[in-house]
Amino acid sequence: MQPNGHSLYTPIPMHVLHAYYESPDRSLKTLELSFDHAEDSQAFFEAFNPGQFCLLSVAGKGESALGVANAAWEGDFVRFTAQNVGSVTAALHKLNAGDPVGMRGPKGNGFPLNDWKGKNLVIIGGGCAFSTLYALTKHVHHESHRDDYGKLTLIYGTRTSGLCMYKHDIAAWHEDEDMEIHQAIDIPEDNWQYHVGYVPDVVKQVAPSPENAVAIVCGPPIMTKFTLPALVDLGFSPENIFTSLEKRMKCGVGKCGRCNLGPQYICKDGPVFSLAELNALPADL
Amino acid sequence: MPDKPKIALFQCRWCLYSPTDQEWVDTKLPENIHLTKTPCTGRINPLYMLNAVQGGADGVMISGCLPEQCHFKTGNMAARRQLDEFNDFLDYIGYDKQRVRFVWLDLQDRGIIQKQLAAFEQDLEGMGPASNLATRVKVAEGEQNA
Amino acid sequence: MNHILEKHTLQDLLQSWRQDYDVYLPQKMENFSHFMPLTETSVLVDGDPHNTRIPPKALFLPMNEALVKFTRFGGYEDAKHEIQSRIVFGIRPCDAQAVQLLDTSFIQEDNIDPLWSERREKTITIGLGCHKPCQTGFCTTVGYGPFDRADLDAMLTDLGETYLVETFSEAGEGCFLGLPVASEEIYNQALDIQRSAHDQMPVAFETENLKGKLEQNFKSDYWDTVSQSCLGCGVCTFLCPTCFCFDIVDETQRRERVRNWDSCMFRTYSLEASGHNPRPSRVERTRQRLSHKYVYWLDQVNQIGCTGCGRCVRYCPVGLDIRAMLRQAQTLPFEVSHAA
Amino acid sequence: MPDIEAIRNEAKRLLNEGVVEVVVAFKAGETPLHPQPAFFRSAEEVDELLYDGLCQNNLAAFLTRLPKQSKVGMVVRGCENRSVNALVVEKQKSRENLFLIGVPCEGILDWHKIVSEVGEAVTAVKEDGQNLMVETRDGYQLLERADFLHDSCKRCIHPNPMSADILIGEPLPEGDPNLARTTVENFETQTIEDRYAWFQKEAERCIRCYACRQACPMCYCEECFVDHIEPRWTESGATPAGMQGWHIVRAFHQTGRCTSCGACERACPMDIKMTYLTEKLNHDMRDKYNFEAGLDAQSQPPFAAVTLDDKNRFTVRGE
Repeated sequence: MQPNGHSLYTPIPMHVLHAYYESPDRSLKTLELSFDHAEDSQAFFEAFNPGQFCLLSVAGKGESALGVANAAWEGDFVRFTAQNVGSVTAALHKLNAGDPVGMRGPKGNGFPLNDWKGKNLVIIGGGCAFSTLYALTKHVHHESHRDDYGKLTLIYGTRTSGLCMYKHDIAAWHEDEDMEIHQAIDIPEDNWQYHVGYVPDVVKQVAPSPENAVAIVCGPPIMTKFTLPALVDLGFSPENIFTSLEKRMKCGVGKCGRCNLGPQYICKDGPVFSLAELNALPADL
Repeated sequence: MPDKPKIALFQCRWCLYSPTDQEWVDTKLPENIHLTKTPCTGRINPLYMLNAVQGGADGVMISGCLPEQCHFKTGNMAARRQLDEFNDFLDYIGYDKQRVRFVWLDLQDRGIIQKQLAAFEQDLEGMGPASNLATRVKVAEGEQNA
Repeated sequence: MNHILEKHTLQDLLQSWRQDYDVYLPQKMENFSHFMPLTETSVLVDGDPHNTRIPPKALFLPMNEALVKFTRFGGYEDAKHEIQSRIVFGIRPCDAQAVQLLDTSFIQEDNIDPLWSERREKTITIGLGCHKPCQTGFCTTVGYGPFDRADLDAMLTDLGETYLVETFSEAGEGCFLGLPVASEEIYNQALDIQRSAHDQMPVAFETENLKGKLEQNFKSDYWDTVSQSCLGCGVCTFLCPTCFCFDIVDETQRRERVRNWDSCMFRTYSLEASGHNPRPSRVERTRQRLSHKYVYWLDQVNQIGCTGCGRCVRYCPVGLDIRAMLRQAQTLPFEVSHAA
Repeated sequence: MPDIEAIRNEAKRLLNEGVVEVVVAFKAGETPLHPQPAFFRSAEEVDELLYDGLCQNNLAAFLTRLPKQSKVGMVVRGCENRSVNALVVEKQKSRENLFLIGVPCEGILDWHKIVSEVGEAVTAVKEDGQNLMVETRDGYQLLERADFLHDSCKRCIHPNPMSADILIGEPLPEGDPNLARTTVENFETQTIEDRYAWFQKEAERCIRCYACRQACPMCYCEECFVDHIEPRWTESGATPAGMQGWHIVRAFHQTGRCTSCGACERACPMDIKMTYLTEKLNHDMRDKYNFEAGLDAQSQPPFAAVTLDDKNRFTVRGE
């Protein structure tokens, strides 16, 4: 049962508040959704923790798991950024402000923020998987939480400068002295003033200090695969490296079986795992 | 008045050039006829036919260009082989052959499609509604409006 | 309480239950038995050494059922299902055990599948022990048995002309009210039958260290060997009483979101929208299937997720036999130090 | 029964001489009723090779699962040889990369029938000409082999491999084509309602495990029509529309390609009859286009070609 008394599988009704493209090639679209019922909103924010995901549903097309890309303090809405890859995300891309959409969530464990208190955070993101890290950064960076954490380092790589998401905030963070931000693109471009290269290389170059720090990695599998060893080389212990995983999901509540990684279900026990936990699980990704 | 038979009409758009026919198809098509315009009869996958049959069509009409007049050279001939066999096959498992009709039209054939549809409708009325293979669960009318 | 049920009165008893319950019992369908609702003319398949071909999980998790209905203006509502009080009669102990195992997945604290749990609550299960265990079953090997009571409400033991009825719950007792109480002698006779059935079952493979061996050899050639003649169909998983995977699909024309049984042996099961598939071939899929049953279930609830019903063995189109596969797994290298 | 030793020797020779990388055949399964398809990659393993009437799979189904360029040896019966030919026609495998060890087939035994006759505790099955000696825990039983043949094998027309590289055993007489014909024609004499009732009854047992598809050598599509999400061609679950849609389209996709091996029916865990569907299509292909799939490795299936003079129900301007 969900807090609103509906079955586990019934989405809560939402409407699109804002819908806009993140990238000039229109492959990334951000949807900001508002709740139809205030009690749904309350239940959502009571349970919400950055790093969690929701299942967005378009009637007749299906459901798709997307990471929540906003912090609770931002207001009474939920933000998602979808890349146009499959049939559901294609349908999501067709939505405009005012259109109805269903949502189930928040699902999953989210980032263990309480355990990270007092530590330096190294946030490493790649491509459109940056969305939950954006939520995390927003959360941590907010004045009411900022004092709980130490130094904030952000490394964000995309294929091109256009594919960089949340450009206004990223630009603001570049100005912000409170935060160290390293942005990278894969292919050199004119007028690009930051790093050029793949994220694992940028991580090696930046070499964040493992001293009292946790690293959070979220990106495409190939990036994660090379970034995790790079961090281990820098001296991060596996307990202090976190990553968020993704697999095909249907139910989102650990029943339909397909997102398992060994005995753990990514939808229910994940999606955030530490490298130490991952090392103990079979490599079934 | 009993419902008129539901007809699924698959029509190659290359042989609907006669303006009167086009106008009739676009504006005056009776409600019991569900038209699907296809780029060629060769584009009609047997699955389209199955979809119509399972969805409760009392009859299926397929109309395309005359032999050797296909815009894509042999699309209509390929369709002929497949759909004819599919029709036989559906008949074998319970969907009457007579409920499927194939017509070839010329670009100049004005009004033929209307005449054919009328004749087909009459024949179908004689046969009564098709129940075999119409298995797809339909949302009840009332429920849809709720 | 133990009762005696004369076989010739069984039909009357079943019919009497129909007043208050929907009664399901294995009946003949083509040349196998299948759980179907009882009618006036239904006959229990007697003497079929086999289990029903489709496991009784289908009574609790139907092959296809609606979860959500789409309403007109882009809204969603729970699909309504009328769930009647039911008696499932003649469920075999392995299947009953399997249903109980599935509870651990469907009924978790604050994460309860509403349809499964409602069906479970409203169902009285009456088991029928296997006095002549089937050839392909291996329930004793995996720690269960031909007369395991699991969470059955009552269980029958075939004594020839009569059944001994053991009731384990109030609901079970309620079904057999008024039947004569079995004497100590008859009860002992039944126990003998139960014991001898248990002893008849050979040990199909050793389970000691099996979990560790499968775990440690996650990247072994073993999986290539055992999966190479696999066709990649869903027979083993669909007929498995403990396989519960399902797919959620939108049926546009029915304006419903439905769930269908799904199988880890299918390509599309884990295929992601990007085109990446974590389990791209039958090797990984076979590994997932075996590991789930013999490793992951143990990690999750400390029970083997296979009740040894033998359906996958019997109906595999290529004669792949899980018993042989696991016997072969026992020959894999194993380091004890890792197990700790 | 062909000489198993001769098959083994040939397989050994192929592997030893490096003619092929792998020999696809059968080996003994856990029980005598269920031999398993097996892949022999070295001559030592070949001693396990087995061939008997209970080998129920169509080995050609594994052809498209092996690397396309690999050199494959295969023990083939008549139906498997036809399937191989049909796959060669569809360019799924080049004939040069294949070495076929042909075995004339006396028909595949239906283990369901044996089990329902003698019970499950079968310890050995011996075939001797027309006799079948089934050994159970309780003793022996002598059965008539012909009574236990699989239905599709009873009406088999071509039991001999037609294009094998080597034939082991004496060719058997060809089957009677009328038998296959009469199966279809008998079904067609029923009323349309009876035909639908039969189809409905068979299809409604389907659990959509797709064993029929996976067992079929011709079902090699990377993505089957039922796996499509957009468009979703048919209902996805075990609903009447879904089950019937699956059976209709699965069969229809075999038009002019089905080699009547019956592997689909043997693989079905729910004992659904389905060869009556493909037989109808094969029958029509024979009647209309004089075509039988897999008789040689060149002829294209009828749906791959068009002619102007097809006989059919298309009417010009409705006349």
